[in-house]
Amino acid sequence: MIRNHIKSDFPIFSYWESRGKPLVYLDSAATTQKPLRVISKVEEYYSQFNANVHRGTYELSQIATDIYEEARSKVARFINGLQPESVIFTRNATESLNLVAYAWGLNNLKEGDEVILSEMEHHSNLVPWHIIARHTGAVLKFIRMNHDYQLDLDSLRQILTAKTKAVSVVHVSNVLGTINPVKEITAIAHDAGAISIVDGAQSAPHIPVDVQDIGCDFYAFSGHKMCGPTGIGGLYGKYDLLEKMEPFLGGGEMINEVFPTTSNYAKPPYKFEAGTPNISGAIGLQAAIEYIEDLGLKNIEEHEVALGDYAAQRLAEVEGIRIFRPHATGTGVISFTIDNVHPHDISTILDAEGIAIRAGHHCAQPLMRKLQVQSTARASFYLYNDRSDVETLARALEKAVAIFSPRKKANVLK
Amino acid sequence: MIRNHIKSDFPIFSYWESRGKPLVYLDSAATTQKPLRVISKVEEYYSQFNANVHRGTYELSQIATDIYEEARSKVARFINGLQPESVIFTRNATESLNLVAYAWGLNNLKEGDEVILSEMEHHSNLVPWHIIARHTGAVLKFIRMNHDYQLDLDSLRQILTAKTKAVSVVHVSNVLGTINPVKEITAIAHDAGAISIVDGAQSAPHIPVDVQDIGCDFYAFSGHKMCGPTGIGGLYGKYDLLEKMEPFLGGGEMINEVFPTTSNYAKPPYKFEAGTPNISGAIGLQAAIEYIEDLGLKNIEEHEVALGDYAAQRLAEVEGIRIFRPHATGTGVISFTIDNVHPHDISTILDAEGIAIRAGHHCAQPLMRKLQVQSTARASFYLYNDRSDVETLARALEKAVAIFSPRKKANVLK
Amino acid sequence: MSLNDLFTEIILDHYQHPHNHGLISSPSHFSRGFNESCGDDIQISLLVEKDIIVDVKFSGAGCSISQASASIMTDIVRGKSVDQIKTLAGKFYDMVKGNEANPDEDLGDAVALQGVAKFPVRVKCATLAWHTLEEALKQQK
Amino acid sequence: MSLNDLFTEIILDHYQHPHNHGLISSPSHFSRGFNESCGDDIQISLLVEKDIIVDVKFSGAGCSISQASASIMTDIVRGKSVDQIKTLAGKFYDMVKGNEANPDEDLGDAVALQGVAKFPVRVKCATLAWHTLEEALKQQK
Ligand SMILES: Cc1ncc(COP(=O)(O)O)c(C=O)c1O
Ligand SMILES: Cc1ncc(COP(=O)(O)O)c(C=O)c1O
Repeated sequence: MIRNHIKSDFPIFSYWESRGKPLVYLDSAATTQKPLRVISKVEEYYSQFNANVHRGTYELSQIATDIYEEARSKVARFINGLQPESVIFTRNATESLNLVAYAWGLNNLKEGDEVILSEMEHHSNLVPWHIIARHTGAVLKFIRMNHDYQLDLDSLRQILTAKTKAVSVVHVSNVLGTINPVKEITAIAHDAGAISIVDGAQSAPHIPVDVQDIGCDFYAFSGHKMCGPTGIGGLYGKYDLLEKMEPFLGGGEMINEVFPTTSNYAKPPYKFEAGTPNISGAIGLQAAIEYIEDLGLKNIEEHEVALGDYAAQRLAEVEGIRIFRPHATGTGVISFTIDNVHPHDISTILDAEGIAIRAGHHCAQPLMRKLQVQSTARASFYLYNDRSDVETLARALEKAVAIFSPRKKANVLK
Repeated sequence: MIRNHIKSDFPIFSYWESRGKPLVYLDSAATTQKPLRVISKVEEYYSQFNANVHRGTYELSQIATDIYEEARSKVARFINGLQPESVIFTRNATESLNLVAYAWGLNNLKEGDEVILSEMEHHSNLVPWHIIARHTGAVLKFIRMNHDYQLDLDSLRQILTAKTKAVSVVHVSNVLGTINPVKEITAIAHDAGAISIVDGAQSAPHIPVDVQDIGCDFYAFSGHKMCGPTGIGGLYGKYDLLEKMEPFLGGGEMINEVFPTTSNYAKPPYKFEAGTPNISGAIGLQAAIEYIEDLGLKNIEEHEVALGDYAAQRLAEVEGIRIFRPHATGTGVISFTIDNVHPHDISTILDAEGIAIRAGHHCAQPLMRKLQVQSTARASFYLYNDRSDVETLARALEKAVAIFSPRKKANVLK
Repeated sequence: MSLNDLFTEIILDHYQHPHNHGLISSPSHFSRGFNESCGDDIQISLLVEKDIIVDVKFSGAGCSISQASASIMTDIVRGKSVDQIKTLAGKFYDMVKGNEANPDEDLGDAVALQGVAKFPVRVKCATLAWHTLEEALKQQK
Repeated sequence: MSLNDLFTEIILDHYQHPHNHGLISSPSHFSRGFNESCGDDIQISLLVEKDIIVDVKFSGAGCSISQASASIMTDIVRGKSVDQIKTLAGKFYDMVKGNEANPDEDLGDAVALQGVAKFPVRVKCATLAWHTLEEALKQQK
């Protein structure tokens, strides 16, 4: 159970409340709001301990280094990574996936090799592979999605060949909320001698994640989607794989010896963290994880699924609505369209009521084509949402329908 | 002139003062301290306007987008870039330089092409080129440094050939403080048909910079070295060049249309900003620039040069000291060694007095070899330092000498 | 901000019953425009003779504002010269960005989009058709 | 923290007049260790016979702590078995990290480095020689 009045942990809600425009924030799949605890931690860092990390030879720098490395350990424990050194700090899930595509892909893929993705990927797990495929001549293939918006593992087995070098899939879909069986997918990939990459941008914030149990080789996520600051994300990688890999970005921190025309590299994770990292971001992320853990990820998941189920049921009453949500594994993400009311117009009408939802392709254009829509509206719930938010949403949607139905319009607009 | 009591703008100084351990912070070339104004701006963003940018279809997201884009305009004006769209937000100068090396280099360099760097580069402007040279077969060459720690432009003219495709040099050396004639270097590069890249990590914070006057094609810098947050930096690029370039990281925001196996890209700067950016970082950077501009960059520069000159003179009195600082263009960076006292030991002795300096290779190992030292100690001054900091430094150095000189030791250790 | 100012009768009418919808079979000019942020997609085909737009059609998909704006635009620009269109587009941008409180009467039905000025997130939707038209005119076919 | 605890007479002595400095001409084991953060560089060459260190030398450059620690280490480990060295190294790490208030007497002169525990930034300097020694013993030559 998530405690009542949890919104009061998040200053942004009181800010808008006090201005008479209460915020019904239903766009947490895009980015989440930040609890005071996270904001204060960042402030504390800059006001007390700010210094560059690792290279310092004085106490302040040692303190900064210690708290930065403590954040790394926290992240590793959060996803049950074997050791802190298997966690690389990045800007966001997108950079994490690019790191794998470039550092692993550019050096391990050759012409004709195959990388398998799925039909429900976010652009962040598509475009990096387009780039690497162009450079290496590798071929991309796709796991199909079935009618309940689930990945069809038979289709994965069918397209796997001896040339398959990697299988990279989204853990939880940002459009459908589908939770994919990444443990099974990883096992299938490994059986075929391919590595397994998981885009965890929508799982780390919402469900308990255990990378050792999944068994994947890489797992990517973003801090800003889990109550943390912007500009910080992570990549978990199996340590021996990280050790064997070429680096990605070159620069300070990631080297051992540098000569004019060659260099050799530090050990992971430093090998992959070139330049001054987002120190305050890492520290804020630790505070965010502590906040989430205090609430309990199981509780958060239950809370969101319950809200999602309730919303699916309540929204089904809206005239002309079509909901894209799997029956089998629904979560707190609801994408939908309404006949004759474009998602962008829905969003504007909701916005006028203080409700923030997203309308668009959600960085998943191939999935949109598969769903045969140009865009959808999406409400995504997080730990700070409650049933009254769902009610407000449903009523506003009814208003949207009325506005676009000339017969009813006169009655709703004031 | 920098006003008195400026340290009170920076909460970290009062924090340590109030704990009876005043902080003499002389490591601003590594990272600078943050004024309250910057810290508060970040806090305000999270407490009032936090939302994802660009993709939002509601008011809050529009506000976030507007302030994020306003930060971009501010950065562009700060370095006199022609248009906001020529500024790409990155994590730091290191990522900016890697962006150029990968996105421009990987697609424009071929076997035997040449890239010219200099003997005083930071690893961030060396290692990315090592990586790209390995992938493309390009060759790296180096502008020589003369005895006053200045780049020898004749040596540049000598090594330039028809195969030279890029000249990439540091604007202000982080070890020597040398201000390199990047305008002249750019002109020479352009005459030879090569592009010009400037590593501005140590110039943007300290001297007025005008990228149009310099004429360079790319200019890289870090926010955390100029009073801004960690995790934010920038790359200025000439717009037409950015337009012609392939992207770097792939993902959300940077695309136009995505199909399963291909994609086409948005216009710059978005083409180069994949995934959710460091929004609060950009906003904090804007506040930092406003802070710096209020003081005036000319004033900051004069202040630092005066401190540097004073320090060079005062430190020359220390027994066995060797100072690595050009006569021609000294700034607020002083690297030095002391006979028989290793830089790391100097740093520890200073640390015991609350003085933070850096000891090591300063991410410039090839330069260290050129100087025939393994490491140096470095004091770097910024706008919040004053002559009393120099005094404290000089006295502590004398103590260090005494500790390592058995004859004197007894008298200094309490 | 009131939704009434945005979703006017005229807008809804053009959205639900767009004018000049489709493609000209042998256009002299053509362009396609996207709004990455919301997925709007508009194709504009033109027949220009002696600097005068003699025919114009649009197709594509998108929100009410983008589609209605395209529909209204096709009505307005027919018969106008290329130069007149430049001026008109400028006036239109000024109006929807709220730079001009009293829209020019040349804008005709397009004044129905005046309310967009109060909805900054929708400005891009309203201007897409006009930007695409201007792009088409730049591209000699 | 007092500098007296760090820069003891013994440390300064070993730093200024290191023992066993140089390279063994035909070592059975060799390793080179770096401290990226401060540039310390230590090379250790060993002659191991029947599991006993019969000769050991170090060279390289670095701060007083890293060099004195290496010098002291070479004194201590000569004549010890590979197993004994493992135990000793562990005791040394415990001491300089402050995990052990009463250092083992087997550490001999190395107890002069006890003060490092109060200077966390210098722990790496003190342990470099020992880590490099352990690396060398792992690498069969
Ligand atoms: C000259 C120079 N270039 C590049 C960098 C890299 O900066 P960052 O670590 O912020 O990427 C630095 C700072 O360390 C520098 O001094
Ligand atoms: C499934 C998924 N993958 C990747 C991303 C990219 O995240 P970010 O923009 O933080 O890099 C997102 C979020 O937009 C997402 O939902």
